[in-house]
Amino acid sequence: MNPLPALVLLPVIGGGLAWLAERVRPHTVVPSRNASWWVMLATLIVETLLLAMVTFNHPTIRTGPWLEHFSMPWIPTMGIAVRLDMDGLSLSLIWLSLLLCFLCACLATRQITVKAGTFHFLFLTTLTGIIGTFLATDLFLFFFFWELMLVPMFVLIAVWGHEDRQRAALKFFMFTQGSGLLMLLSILGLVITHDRETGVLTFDYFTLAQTHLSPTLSMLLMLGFFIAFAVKLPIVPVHVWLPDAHTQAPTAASVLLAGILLKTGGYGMIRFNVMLFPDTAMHFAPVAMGLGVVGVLYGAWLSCAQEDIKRLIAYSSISHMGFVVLGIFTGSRMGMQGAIIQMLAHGLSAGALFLIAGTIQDRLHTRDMNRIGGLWTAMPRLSATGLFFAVASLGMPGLGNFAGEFLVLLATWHVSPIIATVTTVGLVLAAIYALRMVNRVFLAARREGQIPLKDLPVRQMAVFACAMIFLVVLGLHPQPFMTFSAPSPLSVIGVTGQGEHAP
Amino acid sequence: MIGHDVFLPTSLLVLCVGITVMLAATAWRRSTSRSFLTGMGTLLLALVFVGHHTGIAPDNGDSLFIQDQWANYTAILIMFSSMCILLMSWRNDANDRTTSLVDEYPLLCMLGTLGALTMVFSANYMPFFLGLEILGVSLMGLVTFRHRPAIQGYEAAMKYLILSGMSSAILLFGIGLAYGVTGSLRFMPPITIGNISPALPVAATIMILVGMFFKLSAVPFHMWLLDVMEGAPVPVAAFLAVVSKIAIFSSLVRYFGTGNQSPFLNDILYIVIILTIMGGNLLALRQTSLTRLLACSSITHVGYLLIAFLCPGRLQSGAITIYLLAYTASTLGVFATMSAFATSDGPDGTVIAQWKGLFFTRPFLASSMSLMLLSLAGIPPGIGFFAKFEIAATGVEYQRNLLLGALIIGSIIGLYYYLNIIRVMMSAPSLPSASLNRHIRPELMALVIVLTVIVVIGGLFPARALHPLLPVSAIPSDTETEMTMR
Amino acid sequence: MPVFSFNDTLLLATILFSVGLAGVLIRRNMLFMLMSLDIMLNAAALVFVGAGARWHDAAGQVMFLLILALAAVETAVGLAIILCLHARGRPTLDADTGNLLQG
Amino acid sequence: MGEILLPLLILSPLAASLILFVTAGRMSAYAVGTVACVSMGLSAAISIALSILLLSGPATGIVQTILWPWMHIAGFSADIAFMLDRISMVMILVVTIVGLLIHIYAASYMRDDPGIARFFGSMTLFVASMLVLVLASDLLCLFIGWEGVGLCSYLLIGFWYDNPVNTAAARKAFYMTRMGDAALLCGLLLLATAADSLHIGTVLAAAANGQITPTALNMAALFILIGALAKSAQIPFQTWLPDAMAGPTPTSALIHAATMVTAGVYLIARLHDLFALAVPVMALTAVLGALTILMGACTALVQSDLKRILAWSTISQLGYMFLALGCGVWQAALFHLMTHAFFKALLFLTAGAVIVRTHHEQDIFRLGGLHHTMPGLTAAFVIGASALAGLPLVTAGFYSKEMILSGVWPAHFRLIHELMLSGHFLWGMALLGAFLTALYIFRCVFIVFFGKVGTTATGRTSRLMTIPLACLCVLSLCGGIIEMPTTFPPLHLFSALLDPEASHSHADEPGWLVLAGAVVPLAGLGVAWVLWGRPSPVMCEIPGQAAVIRFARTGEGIDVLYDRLFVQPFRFLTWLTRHDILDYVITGTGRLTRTASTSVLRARSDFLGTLTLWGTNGIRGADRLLGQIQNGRVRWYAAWIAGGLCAALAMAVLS
Repeated sequence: MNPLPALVLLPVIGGGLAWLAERVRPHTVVPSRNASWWVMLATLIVETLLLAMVTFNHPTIRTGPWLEHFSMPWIPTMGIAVRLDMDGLSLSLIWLSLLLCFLCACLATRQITVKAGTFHFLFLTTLTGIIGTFLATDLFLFFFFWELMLVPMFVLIAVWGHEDRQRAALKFFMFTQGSGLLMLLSILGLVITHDRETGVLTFDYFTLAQTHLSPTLSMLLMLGFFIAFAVKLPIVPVHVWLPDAHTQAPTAASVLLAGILLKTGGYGMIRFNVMLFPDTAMHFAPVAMGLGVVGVLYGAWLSCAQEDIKRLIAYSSISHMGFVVLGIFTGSRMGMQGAIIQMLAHGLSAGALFLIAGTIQDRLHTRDMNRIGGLWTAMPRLSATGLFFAVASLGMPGLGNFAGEFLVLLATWHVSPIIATVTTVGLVLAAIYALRMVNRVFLAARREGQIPLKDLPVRQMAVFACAMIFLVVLGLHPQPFMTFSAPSPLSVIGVTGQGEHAP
Repeated sequence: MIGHDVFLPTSLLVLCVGITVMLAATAWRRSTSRSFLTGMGTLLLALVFVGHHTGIAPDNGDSLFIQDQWANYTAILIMFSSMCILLMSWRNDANDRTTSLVDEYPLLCMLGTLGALTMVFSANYMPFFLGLEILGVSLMGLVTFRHRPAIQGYEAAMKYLILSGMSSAILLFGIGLAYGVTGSLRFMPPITIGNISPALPVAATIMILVGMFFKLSAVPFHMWLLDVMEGAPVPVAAFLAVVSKIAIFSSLVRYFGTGNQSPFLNDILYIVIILTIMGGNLLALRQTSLTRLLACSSITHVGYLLIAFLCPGRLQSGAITIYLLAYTASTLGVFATMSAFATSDGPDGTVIAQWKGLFFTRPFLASSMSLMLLSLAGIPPGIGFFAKFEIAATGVEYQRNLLLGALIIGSIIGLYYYLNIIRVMMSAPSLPSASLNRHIRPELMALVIVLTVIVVIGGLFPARALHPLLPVSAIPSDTETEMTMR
Repeated sequence: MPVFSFNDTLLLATILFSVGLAGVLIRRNMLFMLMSLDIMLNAAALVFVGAGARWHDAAGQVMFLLILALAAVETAVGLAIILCLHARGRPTLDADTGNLLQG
Repeated sequence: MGEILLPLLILSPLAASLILFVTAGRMSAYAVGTVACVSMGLSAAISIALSILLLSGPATGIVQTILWPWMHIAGFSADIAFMLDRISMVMILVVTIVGLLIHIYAASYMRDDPGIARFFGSMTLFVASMLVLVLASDLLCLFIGWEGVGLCSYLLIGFWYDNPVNTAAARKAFYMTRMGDAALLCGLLLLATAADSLHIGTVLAAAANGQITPTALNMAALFILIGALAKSAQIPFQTWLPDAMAGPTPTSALIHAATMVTAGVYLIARLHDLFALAVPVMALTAVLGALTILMGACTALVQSDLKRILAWSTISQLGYMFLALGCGVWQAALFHLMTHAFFKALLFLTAGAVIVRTHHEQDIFRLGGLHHTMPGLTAAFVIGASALAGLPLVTAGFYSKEMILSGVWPAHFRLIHELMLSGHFLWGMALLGAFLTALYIFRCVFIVFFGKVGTTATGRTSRLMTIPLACLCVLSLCGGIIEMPTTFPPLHLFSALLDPEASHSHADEPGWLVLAGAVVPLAGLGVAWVLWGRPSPVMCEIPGQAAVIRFARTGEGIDVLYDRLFVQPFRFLTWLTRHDILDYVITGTGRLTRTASTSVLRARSDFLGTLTLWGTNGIRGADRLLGQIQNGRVRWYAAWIAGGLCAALAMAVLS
């Protein structure tokens, strides 16, 4: 039995059950008796077990770099099939997703009291969309999931978000969906070109990778993909949805957005820009790298001027994602690996920071740093955790972000020392914004009239500790992750045939 | 050239009989619900008989009617929609039943359906014209059924009457020209022969096209739709948006065929499509009334459909088929939800602001409404997603770049106003109204559920709806031989 | 043999059609608009008659009859609606004033 | 054996740090202190054991352990690997032993602070990071420690975060060092690109066999130098260190005097082979070092805050080390590093004890005459001051400073063809610095411990605090005799330790050099005594007194002369450095950044807002237009239909 479809479908089924559970047993005042929450937790656990099964079924790489393959006809007349493939990259990103979902489940979603069942349903549906995006190797299916994950996220933001949620949600949806349409055109263009060339109408990733394209057409198609991913990632000129969405979203949704949703952009860039159009991507690389640097600096720069914690973190995400673009488009394996590590590490650090911001907001009912301060006395554990993740996000060596950033910078240095030097300025700015946050939130003198606060309970600390350990491992021992997620993306073209025939 | 055959699709026959029975019943003893039930029964029967016909079609294609897969498909869609609309209006509180009986209402609905079916099955200008007018005149009657505020219904009907009369005149003039040029009433574009100046058939085609555009409400001819739909009762608006559009689109495809259009048509279609998509979307942005917004949305969707119409190719047939299905199901879904929302004393759901906070007070309705709207906007998991995907695919295959641009921009604008409704539903409810927890009428509940299921299942497994149903060419290829014979 | 050639008929029909169209566009009284509509429809009917004569075909005449019926129906329904409008309180027959549906 | 001990050495303080952070204030102050001290004692013991192990081996032997591969990828590889050679041996001994003493001291000093767990957690984490820095055999691995110590420094400077001044100082320190770190990272990237690895041995070998182009080599050296300058608070990065005194005194002693700030020195010493190939950078190092000596000393001369005097003194002393490094005598730099760690730790700890007993009074003019109430501390401070001043023969500072001076004298740099920078000139500057050093530190001694009685001191210095002080006194006095000047009996233990093969005789060195080095501090001491030390109370620089009265009362005028000659220019200089231009630049840049980014934000939102507004207006206009078109009039609609028909007809027929 192939685990991939189960992997994709499980969250949404679990979500449905969670929704039903809430209908059957409506929410009570006691959070621990929140039935839908338990269902969600159970779903996540089963999903994790399943994923663990997949992971440990493959101690050695069996057939090519693709670990699992699943194919089932869907719309035969269009050559569309449910094609799911898993390689190390998708596997590691799915692990990241699950880890963050656990973080959310333990720390954030339990506080939801309004329509908890629906919340969990939507949350898990988003997860389905994300996992599907990571696994799909049929371009239509990929697009399907790509769009699918927006809807529940939109609802999550629009219903459970903060004060200005609806505008933010609308902005988020419009930007990502609009750019998605461009990607749709690119997909179709590629498919039709392939059809004209060979007479075979198919959306299969591996088959399409062999299409011969004229340089102009190739550039156009790649740009379509690129813009969609750039919006999702986001890259600077098209990032404007992100601060609003991240700021206004409920905590769990912020985590999901920053932690995983952005990664789908990076994933897409690796798999569908660089892999599908390698030559064109190289031609385009200078522009993309330029955008990456601008993203790094601009995000960090603006992050320095924010008063709202979540907004600050959101801008820092832009900065970090700039590194990802930079790494991906250096064209070397090193840069790619750096980008992947950076994505994993950023998912953890930004996700955890959003959780901390959410916790603070739960207790203080504000995100304004001018009105928060001196939390260390009241909440030493929370503050220490916050410090840890802030430090991680400023690129402390030994933590995951540094490993990624260093590899990216090194790869960039190979390409252009000047760009790399300019980018290091981003690191200085990162120190400024991260420490600014730490100083204002945790270390400043206590504000007047602050209500007495409760520190994080030990259980939640344990969850955070988990993330910390992952970050440290990622920072000090990234080698397994690198070998793990490395081979598949770069040898796509070579193993095309094998991918199809894999059991 | 009317052959002396009795080739007739059985559905038409069934409908005629049913309508006669209903008429007779009206004369005998008036009862609204019996009328509704008879109508539903007739439609069901007609649905059952949809593949059948009486008599034999003449070999030369000179019959009044034609029955092929395309006709059957659209007929099914039309009859299904009519049933849904009948269901919606059955106990519609907007129809004020305290003052008078409304047993004409189902009768008019049935007549309209008959007209639509006649158009769909017609292979000759004559039944086409008859069907068009039966549909049009019954709609005039139907539009006036709005009782609260009544005057708007009459105004809408008046507007519809004058404008549709005008468009009918244009259409008829075009048909007359075509007849004058070719001497045949066969349902196909006229082709120049003999010594008549080539401008005549062109003018004829254009006039027929304009007539059809009017009914389709493509953009410069669209204005009536908004007013008429707003003035009409909600189910009648659905009728306007779905049944009449499917019928006329089906005829359009049959008339012009699926091949390459002649260049002058191409240009006009190009312009009209762009105008339609942009105009419909921009117009929708300023609407506060949900029915008007849906009217704009239906204008836009016609634009999308026309893209597929203009891009002949392997994908065209599937695209049109699935798009029609998607459009029908989603639009009907929206209207069904609106009907379910309406109360006899409270808001009738035609103003967007009335939907505020629905997500909290009546989550089921809000969810299904959101799903339908998302499907209309072309977002998974609704069927509209795949439909739009197919439309885009046809455009890409034929490299209609300008149209694709319009499609993209239109979709983004469209996304905004569809999402805006969802946003309104998700904002916190303004007043904790006690009357909001009414239960929904069971038949509407069932209808909404069925449509939701169709939309979702169709979105997830669209393969079945992708059969190539379109007529390969409007009339079989013996056209030319016949022309030369003459 | 027809006395008038098809082209002459067509010319006449076009003129009639234009007159009708102009009537619809210019007249503000709804009754006159209905009448102008009838003129337009009749122009179309005339084309059918002429064409039927040209091709010696009965179909044109059939169409003419159908169009006549349509014109009658339109007028009838139109008048009924105007009556209703009047009954519901629309003061004038002016098509331009008192429109509630717009925007 | 060594392979196991090496990670343990780091693990010990790291584990303590983890324990302290995880328990987060649930342990009693006593337990916290115990954990920290035990872990430090453990690592001190391990480092001594390791040193013995290393010394018992062959002269060039090293202890090396590769824990695990860090990043191995095409074109680059790095390992988490540690290496103990003689250079790092010196450092780990300094770090662990001085660290242990300071921890013991701090256990008493911080006993009553509610945040003691956080304090010791940061301190032990600092030691762990420092050890990583010192032991790393891979530059990237070193960078972990490099940034780690910066972080701990940040945490400790801002330890008392209730006062915004402290957190501001902490951030300033971190930002400035972070700039250096970015430069260092660039240097590392350059080296990694050239050598495909950052393993120190590999890099040095690559540099030696010409694998790296001279330009790249110079650039890399320059980048690394910037990093080191920032970490060691040299010109032009010196401003953060005095502010860093906002932290608890043990922190100042450990981090901002004894160990962390010397990381830059250590890094360059470690890469001395690479720097030796980059002559311009070496010259730059030397010149900056010499300038820093003078600048630091002059500034220290006019400070009134006890800890700030010591901070400036640290900057100045680090300048000596950079001077030595620049002149290629890195052994001397390391030697001075070691002795400096001893006596500066001693000075700071003593100052801390003084400050505690005088109720946190740090202004030297409000202290005074303390030798009555605290003779022990006075003795300790005087010992430290003597060592700092380098009083001949009896103090450790003398030997190390002498080694530097004798190393600087013969140095010369051929920068361009004609332009030569002679070591003699630098030597002169260093000597002047030595004079000033003695001057300012004994000014401090005389004002604080002798002279008019200022504040009243209470309490007793606890036993736990005195033990480290005593140990450090001993070290400050005797720590230098392992390396003698050339003219003395040829005892060159330290040089031999570091660089066994090199010869240590400076035959061409004139004999009076040593003499000069010995006399100048004494002169400084004398002048200081003349100015501040004599039992007349007016000689204490009392602000607000008329110059005439002062002149009359002192009867000497040297004060005035001194004021004119030194104080005014130096006050100006101090003024410059206090309200530092760079400080301005930094804060200004910070503010500019804030302002600019705010304004960019505003501008952006304005710009985008305007754009959006236009767009919205356009759409709204179109919308209104559409609304006007859609005016509800049948005739108008009909006109559109007719118009559309005509247009279509025209198009079709005319085309």
